[in-house]
Amino acid sequence: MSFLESYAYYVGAFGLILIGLLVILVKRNLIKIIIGLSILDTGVNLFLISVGYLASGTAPIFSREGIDSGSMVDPVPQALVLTAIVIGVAVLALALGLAVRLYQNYGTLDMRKIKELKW
Amino acid sequence: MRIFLSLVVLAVIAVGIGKTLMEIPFGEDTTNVGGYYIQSGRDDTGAANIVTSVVVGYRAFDTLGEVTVLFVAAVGLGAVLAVGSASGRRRDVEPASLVLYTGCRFLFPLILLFGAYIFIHGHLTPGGGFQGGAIVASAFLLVYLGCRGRRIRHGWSKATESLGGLVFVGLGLLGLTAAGHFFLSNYLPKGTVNHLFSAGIIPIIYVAIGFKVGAELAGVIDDLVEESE
Amino acid sequence: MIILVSLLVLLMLCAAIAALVFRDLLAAVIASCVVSLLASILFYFLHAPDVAMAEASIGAALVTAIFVIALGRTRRYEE
Amino acid sequence: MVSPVLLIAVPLGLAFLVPLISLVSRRAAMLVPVVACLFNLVVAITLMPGVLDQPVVEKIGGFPPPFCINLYAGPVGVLFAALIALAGLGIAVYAMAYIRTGPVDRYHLLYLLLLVGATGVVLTGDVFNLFVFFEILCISSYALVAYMGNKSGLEASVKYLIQGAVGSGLLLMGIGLLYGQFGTLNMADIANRMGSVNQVSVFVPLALIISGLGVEAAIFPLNAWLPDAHSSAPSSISAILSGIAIEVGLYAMVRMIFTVFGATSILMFMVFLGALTLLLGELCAFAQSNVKRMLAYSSIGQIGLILFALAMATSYSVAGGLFQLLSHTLSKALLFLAAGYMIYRSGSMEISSLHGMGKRMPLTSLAFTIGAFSLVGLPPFVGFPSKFLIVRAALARQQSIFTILLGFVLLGTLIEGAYFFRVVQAIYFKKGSGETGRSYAPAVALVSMFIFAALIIFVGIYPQPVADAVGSAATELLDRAEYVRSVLQ
Repeated sequence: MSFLESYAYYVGAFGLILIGLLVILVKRNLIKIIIGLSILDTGVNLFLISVGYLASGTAPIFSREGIDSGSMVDPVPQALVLTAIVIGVAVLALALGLAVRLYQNYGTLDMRKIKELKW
Repeated sequence: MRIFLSLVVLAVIAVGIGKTLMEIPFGEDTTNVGGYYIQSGRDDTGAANIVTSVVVGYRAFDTLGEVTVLFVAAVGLGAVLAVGSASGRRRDVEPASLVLYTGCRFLFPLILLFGAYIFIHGHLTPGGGFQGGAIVASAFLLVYLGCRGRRIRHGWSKATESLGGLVFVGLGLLGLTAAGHFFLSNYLPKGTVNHLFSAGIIPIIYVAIGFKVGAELAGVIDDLVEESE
Repeated sequence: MIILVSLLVLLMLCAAIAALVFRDLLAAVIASCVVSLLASILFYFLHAPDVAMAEASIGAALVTAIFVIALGRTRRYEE
Repeated sequence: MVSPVLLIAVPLGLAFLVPLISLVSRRAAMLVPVVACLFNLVVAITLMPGVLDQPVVEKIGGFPPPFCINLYAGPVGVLFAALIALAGLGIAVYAMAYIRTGPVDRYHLLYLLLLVGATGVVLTGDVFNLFVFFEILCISSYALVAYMGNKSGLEASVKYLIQGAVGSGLLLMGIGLLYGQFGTLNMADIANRMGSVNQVSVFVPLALIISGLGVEAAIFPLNAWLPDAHSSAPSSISAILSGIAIEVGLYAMVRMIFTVFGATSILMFMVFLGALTLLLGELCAFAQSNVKRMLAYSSIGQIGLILFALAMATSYSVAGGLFQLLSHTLSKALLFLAAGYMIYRSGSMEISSLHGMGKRMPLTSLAFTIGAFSLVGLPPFVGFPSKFLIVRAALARQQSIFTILLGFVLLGTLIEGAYFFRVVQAIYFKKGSGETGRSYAPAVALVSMFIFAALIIFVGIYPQPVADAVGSAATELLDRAEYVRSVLQ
C-alpha cells in the first residue's frame, strides 16, 4: 500500500517536470515560459523530497520527548529543497524583471518577434 | 513539428529517469548521512528541529550561498530595472477603499509579529529565517495594496540587508578564531534542547537571515511596483 | 490516505496542464499558484513541514504576487 | 596557517558591505572588487606552495567529512582561485574607467559576487554546494549581461536565463538522483561508493549533470546562448564571462567526470564532442563580420580545444588542457578589453569600422594584436607552449584516431589564424575612412591591458613554473584514489 502511495508522489513530480519542460519548449510567450520554469522547479523539489520519504516516518523534529529517532524521515533532502525554493524564486524574480524591461523595449513578449540578434 | 520534437525529447528524458528510479529503493531507510544527522543532530547543534540543524549547522555553508543568491537576484533586479528606464516616477493611483486601508493597517503589525515568531523559533518548530522572511515581505506586499502612496525607505532596507549578511559572515569568521578553528563552527554554549535560548549561533543566524530575506523580498516587490505603476 | 494523495496529485497535474493551455496569462499564473499550493500540501504529507511552509509562503504567495505585478506592466493575454 | 575558506568568506563579507559603502559614496564601491581580488591573489599565492605537497581539506562547521561541507584546496582549486583573482583584478581595474553609466555600485557588487561564485565552485568538495555557487555565478552573469539595458542585451540575457535555468533544473535533478542512490552529497564519499552500485544506474544522473553543467560550459549543442550573451554584454563583462565563467563550468564538468563518477567510458565521446565544438566554433567565427561575435565564437572553439585535451585523460594532455585554459583566460580577456575601447572609439562593432585603428589607437591596437597572436599560438606568447603541450600529448597516445582528430584540431587553429590575421590586417594595413587623430584609452584601462599583455609575454617566455603547477594539478585531477583518501582519511 505504501508502495502505491510513494508511486503517486513520483508520478506527480515527474508529471510536473515534464509539463514544465513542455511549456518551455512549446510556448513562445515569455511570461508563459517563466510559468513553465516555476512548474519545473516545483516538480524537481517534489521529487527531491520524495527521495527522502519514509512511509511510516515522522517529521524530523524533536517537538516532544519520546519520539523515536529511527522512524524519522531523512532531513537532508528537506534542507536541499529549502535552498532550491529560494534559488528558484531568485531566478523567477530576475526573469520577470527582464520580461518587464523587454516589454518596454519591444512592445511584445512573443519570443518569435524578439529577434534583434542574428546568428 | 516543433511540438512533436519536444515530445520526443521529453519521452527520452522520462524513460531515462524512470529506469534509474527503479534502482532507488523507495521508502526504506538507506540513507547514510541523513541517519547520522538524526542520531546526533541534537547533541551536535542543540536544535530540536533537525532540518534546522542541517540547514544552519551541518550545511550552513550552503545557506550562506543561498542567502547570497537571493542578494544577487535583488541587486540584479534593481540594476536591470534601474538602467535607462523611463522615469522612475510613480503614476498617481486611485487610493484604496477605506475597508482595505483599515484592514491593512490592522493586519500589518500582526503579520510582522507572526513572521518574527517564525524565524525566532526556527530551531524549535517548523519554519526559520526564509519562511519568516517571506512572511515579513508579504506584510509589505499588503502595504502596497492598502496604502498605495507609502514607500519603504530604501536606505533602511539596504542597511538591513547588508547587516544581516555581515552578521552571518562575521559569526562564521569568528569561528575561525574561536574554539575549534573552523568556519561557521558552533562555538556558543548550546543550552538545553527545546528552550528558546539554545543551539548556540543557530538562532542568531536565523534571525539575521530573517531580517535579510524580509528586506530583500520586500525590496524586490518594491522595485517591480515602482516600475510597474 | 492513498486515495487522498492520488486525488491531490491528479488535481495538481490538472492545474499544471491548465497553466499550459490557458491563453489568459493571469489565469495561467493562478493555475501555477494552485500547483504550488497543492505541492505544499503534499510536502506536508511527506513529513516535511519546513518545506511545506516555505513552498506556501514563497512559492505560492510571493511568486504569484510578483507574477501579478509583472503582468500589470505587460500584456495580460498571450497573442 | 591561512585557511582556504578566506578566499570565499572575505570577498563575500566585502560584498555585503558594498550597499553600506554606497550609501556614503557611490564611487567608492568600485574599489571593493579590486581590494577583494588583491586579497584573494595574496591568499592563493600563500597557499600555493603548501598545497603542491599536501592538499588542504577545510571542514566547515568542524564536523568530520562526509557530514560537513568540505572545501578541497588542491593544486587545481588554488590554481583556479589564483587565476580568477588575477583575471578579476585586471578586469576590475579596467571597469573602473570603462563603466560610466547606470547604477555603477550595483555593477561592481554583481561583478564581485560573480567572482565569489566562481571561486566557490572551484574550491568546494560537495555536489550540492557546487550547485549553489554555480547559481551565484549564473544569476549574477544574467543580470550583468543586461546591464546596459539596451534591446540586444536584454534579449541575450533572457535567452541565457531560460537556458541556464533549465540547465540548473537538470543539474538539480541529477544531484537528487545521486543522493537517492548513495545517501550522501560529499564528492569523495560518492566517489568512494561509486563502485558498489550498478554502473548503468549512474548513467542517467551523469547525463543529467553533464547536460546541466554543459549549458554553462558552452559545449555543443548547448551553447546557443553564448554568442548573443558574450557579444551583447559590456566588454568588461564579456571578458570575465569568456575568461572565467565558461572555464569554471568546464572545470565543474571535468571534476564530475574524473573524480566523482570516474566515468572513463564516456571520455572518447567527450573527445569527439570537443573536436566538433572546436571546428564549429572556429567556422562560425570565420563567417562573422562583427568583432565581438567573432571573439565569442572563438571562445566556443577554444572551449572545444580545452575539452578535447582534458578528455584525452593522460597526464600530459590534462596538463596541456589546463595550460590552454589559463592562456585562453589571459588572451581572451585582453582581446575583449582592447576591443571594448576600439568599439567605443569607432562606434560600431563591425570589423570594417576598425580600419586604420592602428594609427588612431596605437596602444590598444597593440594589445589586441598581442592577444590575437597568443590565442592563435604564436611564440613567444603564452598560447604557444600550451598548444604545443596538447599536440605532443595527442601524438603520444599513438592511436590513429587521435592523430586524425588532431588533424581537425590543427585545421581549427588554421581557421582561427586566418580570421585573426584578417582583423589585424584591417587594424594596421587598411586605410580608415573617418578621422585619423590619435587617441588613447584612459590610463587605468591601459594599465589593466598592460598587466595582461605583460603576463602573456612573461609566461610565454618562462613557461616552466606554470607548467609545473599545471602538471601537479593534472595529477590531482586524474588521481581519484588520492582525492578520496585525503578527504575521508
